[in-house]
Amino acid sequence: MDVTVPPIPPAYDGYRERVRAFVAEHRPDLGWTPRAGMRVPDDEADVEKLRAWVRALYDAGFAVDPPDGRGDEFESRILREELGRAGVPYVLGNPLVAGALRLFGTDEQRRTYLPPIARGDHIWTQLFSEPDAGSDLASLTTRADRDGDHFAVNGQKVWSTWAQFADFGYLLARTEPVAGPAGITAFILDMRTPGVTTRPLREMTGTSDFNEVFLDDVRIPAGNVIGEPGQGWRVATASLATERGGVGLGGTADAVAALVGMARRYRRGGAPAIEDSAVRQDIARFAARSRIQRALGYRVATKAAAGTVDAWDAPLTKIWYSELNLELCEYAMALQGPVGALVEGEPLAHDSGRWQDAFLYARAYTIAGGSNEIMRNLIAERGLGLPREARGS
Amino acid sequence: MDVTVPPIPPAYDGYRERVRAFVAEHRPDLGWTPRAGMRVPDDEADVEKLRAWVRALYDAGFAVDPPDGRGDEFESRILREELGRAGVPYVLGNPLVAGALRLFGTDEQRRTYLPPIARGDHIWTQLFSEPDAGSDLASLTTRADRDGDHFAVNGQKVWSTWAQFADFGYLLARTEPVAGPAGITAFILDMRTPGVTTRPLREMTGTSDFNEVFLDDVRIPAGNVIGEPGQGWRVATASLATERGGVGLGGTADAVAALVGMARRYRRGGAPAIEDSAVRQDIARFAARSRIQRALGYRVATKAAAGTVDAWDAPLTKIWYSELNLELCEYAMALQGPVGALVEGEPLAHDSGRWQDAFLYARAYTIAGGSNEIMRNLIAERGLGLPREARGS
Amino acid sequence: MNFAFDENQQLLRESTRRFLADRQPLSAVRARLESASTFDRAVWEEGAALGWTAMLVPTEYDGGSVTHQPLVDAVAIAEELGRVLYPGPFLPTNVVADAIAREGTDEQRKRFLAPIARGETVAAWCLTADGTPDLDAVAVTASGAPGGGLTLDGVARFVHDAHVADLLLVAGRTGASVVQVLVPADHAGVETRVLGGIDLTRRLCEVRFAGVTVDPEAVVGDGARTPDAIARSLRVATVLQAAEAVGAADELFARTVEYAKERVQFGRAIGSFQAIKHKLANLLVELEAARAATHDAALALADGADDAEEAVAVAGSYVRDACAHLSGEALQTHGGIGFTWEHDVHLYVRRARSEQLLYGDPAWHRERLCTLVEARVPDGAAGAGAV
Amino acid sequence: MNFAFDENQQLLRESTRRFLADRQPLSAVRARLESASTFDRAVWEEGAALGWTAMLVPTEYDGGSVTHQPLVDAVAIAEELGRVLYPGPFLPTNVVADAIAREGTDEQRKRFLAPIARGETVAAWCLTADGTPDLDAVAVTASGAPGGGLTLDGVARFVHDAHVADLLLVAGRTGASVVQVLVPADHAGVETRVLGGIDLTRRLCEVRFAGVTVDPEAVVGDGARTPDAIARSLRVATVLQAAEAVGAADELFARTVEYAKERVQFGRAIGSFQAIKHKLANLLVELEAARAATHDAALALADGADDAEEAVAVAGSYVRDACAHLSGEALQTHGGIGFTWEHDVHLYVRRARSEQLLYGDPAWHRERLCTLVEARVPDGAAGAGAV
Repeated sequence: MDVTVPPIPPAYDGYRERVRAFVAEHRPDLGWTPRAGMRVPDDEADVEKLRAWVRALYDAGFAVDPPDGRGDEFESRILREELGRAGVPYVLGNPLVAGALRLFGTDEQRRTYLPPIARGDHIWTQLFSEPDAGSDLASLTTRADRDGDHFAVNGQKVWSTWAQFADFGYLLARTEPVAGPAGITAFILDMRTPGVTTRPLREMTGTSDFNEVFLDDVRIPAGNVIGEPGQGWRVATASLATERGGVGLGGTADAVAALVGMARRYRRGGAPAIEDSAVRQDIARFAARSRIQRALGYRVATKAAAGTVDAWDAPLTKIWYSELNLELCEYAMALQGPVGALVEGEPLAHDSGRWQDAFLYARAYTIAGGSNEIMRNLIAERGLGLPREARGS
Repeated sequence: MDVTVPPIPPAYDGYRERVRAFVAEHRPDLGWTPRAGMRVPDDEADVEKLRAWVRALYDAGFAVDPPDGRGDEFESRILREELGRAGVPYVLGNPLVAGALRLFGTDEQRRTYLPPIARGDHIWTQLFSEPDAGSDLASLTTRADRDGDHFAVNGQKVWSTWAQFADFGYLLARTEPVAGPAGITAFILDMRTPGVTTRPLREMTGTSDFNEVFLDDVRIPAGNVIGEPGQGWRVATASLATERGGVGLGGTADAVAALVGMARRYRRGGAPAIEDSAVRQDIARFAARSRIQRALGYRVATKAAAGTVDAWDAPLTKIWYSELNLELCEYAMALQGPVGALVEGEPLAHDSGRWQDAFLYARAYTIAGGSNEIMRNLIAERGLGLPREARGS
Repeated sequence: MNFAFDENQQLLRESTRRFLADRQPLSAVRARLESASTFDRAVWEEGAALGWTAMLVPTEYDGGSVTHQPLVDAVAIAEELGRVLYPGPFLPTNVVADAIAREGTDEQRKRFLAPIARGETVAAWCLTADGTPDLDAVAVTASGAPGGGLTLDGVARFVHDAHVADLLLVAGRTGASVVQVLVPADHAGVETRVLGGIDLTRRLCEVRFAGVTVDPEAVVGDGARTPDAIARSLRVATVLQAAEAVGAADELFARTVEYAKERVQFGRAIGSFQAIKHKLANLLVELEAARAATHDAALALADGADDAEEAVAVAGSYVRDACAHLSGEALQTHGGIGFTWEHDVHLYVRRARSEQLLYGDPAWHRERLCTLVEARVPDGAAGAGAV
Repeated sequence: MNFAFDENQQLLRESTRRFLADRQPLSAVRARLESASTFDRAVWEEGAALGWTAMLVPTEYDGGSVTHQPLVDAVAIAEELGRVLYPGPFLPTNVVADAIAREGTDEQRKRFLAPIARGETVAAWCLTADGTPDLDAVAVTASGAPGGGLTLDGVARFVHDAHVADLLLVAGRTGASVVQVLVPADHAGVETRVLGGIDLTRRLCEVRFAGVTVDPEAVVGDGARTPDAIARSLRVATVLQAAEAVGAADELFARTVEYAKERVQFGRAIGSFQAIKHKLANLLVELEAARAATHDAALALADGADDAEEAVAVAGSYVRDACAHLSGEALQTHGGIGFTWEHDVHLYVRRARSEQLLYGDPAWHRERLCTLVEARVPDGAAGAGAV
């Protein structure tokens, strides 16, 4: 057993200095406050600043995930640390399609689309869910009818991240008039194609991080199919599993440290809350769950490297993270006492209301990308081999 | 709104004195230690002592639940209080059948069977569950075939309380060869009938409070049917609902008080646990749930009196009590620290190991009489009108 | 025994429900969500005519309750107000009315109670600077002024509805003790600011006092009784708040059950999936327990029962935790649609989370509850044990 | 990165599993449940030949591990022992071996370690009178005896497997400090009594010392280091105990899944009901989290990582709570059959509940964990806030 993270050699100090200097010079000055989660700026101007920032990083050789797959391990760690500290997004749009292209795309598709994603030149959205196909994604009804060397697409999508600013969409549509997963095909859709209408949704957070997308006789070249026609469910499942695994990778150790800080500042029973045994027990429970999250991550990474991933690994990781995240936010608000009821914009709010925003956004993790109820089905049915739930008629 | 319990008038002091004197004189000296729950003595001798005790109470006019239904409210309260303090059972066997006879029995059946139950002359058991019909009681397969003025019964029953000492059994058997509830009939079975074999089960508590009962060509007179043939499911459902409601009536206030006592005695972090804020929060949680249990009881009693009981009331009460009881036991053991691992017979055990026994027995409440999973189905389907679960084929 | 609203209370509840459905549906509140105030004064005055602010006011001052248990009557109303996330000052106005009725001088009762009962005067209660019920956190000083009056300086925060109040009941510190005084909200030196809160349907405020001098006649009650009077007001607030929370939870639960019956996924209503059925069954258990706890507390407080404080501590801890939890599970059951701004479920989530933390948070009430339970348990109650 | 047992550890685990299935299945333990001892010495000696007691002993004393992380090797074994609720003194013997190997004199190492490694000497650890890890609860006094030795008087309780031990490591109080001494279990004045415990497959004991005089050479380690040495032993015990708990939970979970697939009610396998599916999914989450926490702690302790104590506190709190909870839910899933004496599930429930309370209960480990986390967090980490 070994999970040692080797210390970064002193020889890399110069690299870190170069990154810091670059960030200091190029970090965009946004009108918008980045928040927890996959969040989208309010206006085009900020998006353009972010594109310029990602492009500058890429052109300077500071790509976190270089499209050629090469890259120095230590440089990559330094880069992530420093860009994390910068507090500005350096991945734009939903990168879900990258996994799909790597696994199922043609060489040409990979060459055409992967580098612009890394360079911030292309922003992508996913066009998966529909108003009547949420948990039951395989019941989607958006049609893509073959018409010569094109497909004509009609239907409505929802929960499309970044779609209001996206250049391309990763689309699932039905190419065969059969029910269920069999007739679904994955496409690359140029969002500027006539017939594509995007309408930002406003979510309970008060922000617009998702969109509705209406597709009205949208023509897609046949060459934009990812994988084979009818293979779309496999393509999507593989990329969603990657996303679910990814959900668990957001660390929660900083949040636990913040709880300690709050417990020092706010009071309970006439003394700092950190002296209250009940608060200490609660903080310890969160610290344990946070550390276990990291250990579960080590486990999954080990299994991935060995090719022994179980069907339950991704859903288990998603459940663990999303519930921990939600409860951390709830507890942070409770620790703040009445201040917990104050939000961004209110000068008295704690830490600019970030916990309240994170609390409201937390349901994106327990619902989106397959709700936790669906995750439990996956664990039970695919992981444990219990009988499948019956479909209705 | 009114839940006032009127104080007992001083004029009843003499009655209380008479009860106390009677208890002091007649309280049986048992070889067996009464424990939490519906528990059964180890041997016939103790059962005979208990029968004599209940008979003496009855003959002296100290019947808690007089068969004529009359009785003074204050006398009844005093009697329950004093008999509770005596720490010896005063109800023998499973009285479930009494509700069935009151609701569905003939006048003659009521006259014949109800007074001997109250007097301890008849001990009853229930013959409901079968090895393959637990949660799914309606799938029971014990057959009762009509043969002239008798029925011939064949099958196997399990989880029969007090059966090893019972005079009569409240039996469910199938009189029609159809599946499900329709063909079931309720019977009065004289346990001394040839062909009845009783084998005590040993449970995880180490005690034998339930039995297996084998029925081999047992002949029951047709007059011993309760209600009509084929009506057995209704009879049983009505009496089980009574039992479930009854589960909630066991108070938990004494248990909460005992937690306070334990928290004073045992230590946490170098001081009495009662000074530990986490323990105080936990005790308060239990105190709240205990008081809410009482309030839920008031609610159900009010609805029962008004004839407005909802389908969810009995299962909700059962879930509330059985989970509270289990968690109280678990918490009591945790408060004791390592002493929590010691059981009856060990001199160092806390309070003769009653909490450990109660913990092991607690699953009788969460499983028997319809598991809590079945209770949740009842709430959802009958209470909230959600679609029924599909049967398999 | 009758552990249910009696006939008159049921009539009161039904008339309140009909009135709100007509005059103050949640859609009407929604239209004002992003305004400075969500309060509709016309609706409030009509509500007052239905008795909203009369229950805790004696009949000689135009008050009157429908039963001999005014607080239970008020709970019947509060549940209905909670159901539609009513944005008005029902809770603080009734708390202040109760305080004046119990502690005020005859003169104060005459002057303030009738206008409150008639809906003309809206009242708010300024207690502490941090929103906790801890008297150490009272941050308004009340120093002696020429002529025997008091001068108030300082701040109170997390004050329900102060932005629409006409009258403020203000706790102030005089040396080591605390007094309460009545101050017109438009008095010079009083400044009210609406706090940016997670609850969009009801407002919390900060109220600042700068050299606000009042007559000696503005002082409510006898100084030595003030901590008890404040404790009483906290109990009333806790019960009314619990009732609002139960009403909101009841409405949200009913909507969630309906949604589960209608929403089809995998070719079946999602309410036919056992995971959803059991989730909803668990929520019903919580909801009914919360309702029972609230009625238990209302009854005990209305009757002046010995254990009323214990019952209130149960409500103050269990009910708000349960209702906040229920709101989150209702959201989860709704899935993506519940995550949208347009859907009402987040308004219930926001209300439940905000209210959870006021008038003593659940941990505060549990600590109190443990103390009360302890006082009842004699030494030696643990049973025998030898180690 | 390799967060999994390596090849040699897997072989060790598999050979242990095969051996136990053959020589010490749970049915064999069951046959002795109501005997004074459930321990089978022959099995123990064969197990020692497989390396059960050699991992933490240096090679020069007949010890040896299969990897450079002996504690991880021991964890691989402990999981298998836990799976069959193995009743023998694996945990205390390894804890004592580790203590002697790290703290003992050369003479002590020579004399005791080889017999332990070969399975000839069974060891137990006598720490406190109340079973807590609190050194204030050490209730054996070690007073100076003529000739420089020590005389032990007092009692230790909740001692794993002392009734079958040959050698006792005993904590004793000398004035304000604590020493540890090695005492043969058959020494005059040592009296061992098996405690009546809820765990039927493993025994806890009370050990009394009355005028037990030992040579100065019996003292283990330097006095000033003893509290640290005891803390180290507690960490080793916590990790091995967590590993046993995970092994037991893994086996019980697998049996519960099988039962859910086989048991038919309402014409369907109960495992086809979504409530059961989600219950089992939740238990798998707990089980995998417990396993990850245990391996994380074993690895950190084996590597002497800076944050090893933190990792151990996570295991000591989360793992035992999760495994105890899992055992109860497994019982609930089994329904009536699980409630019978004949079914094995209650043996797992009993073990899980008993172990949960030893070597520091979960609350003790959480308190420690909070302290460790606090130490890492600089002041001002809460973020800005103004009230």
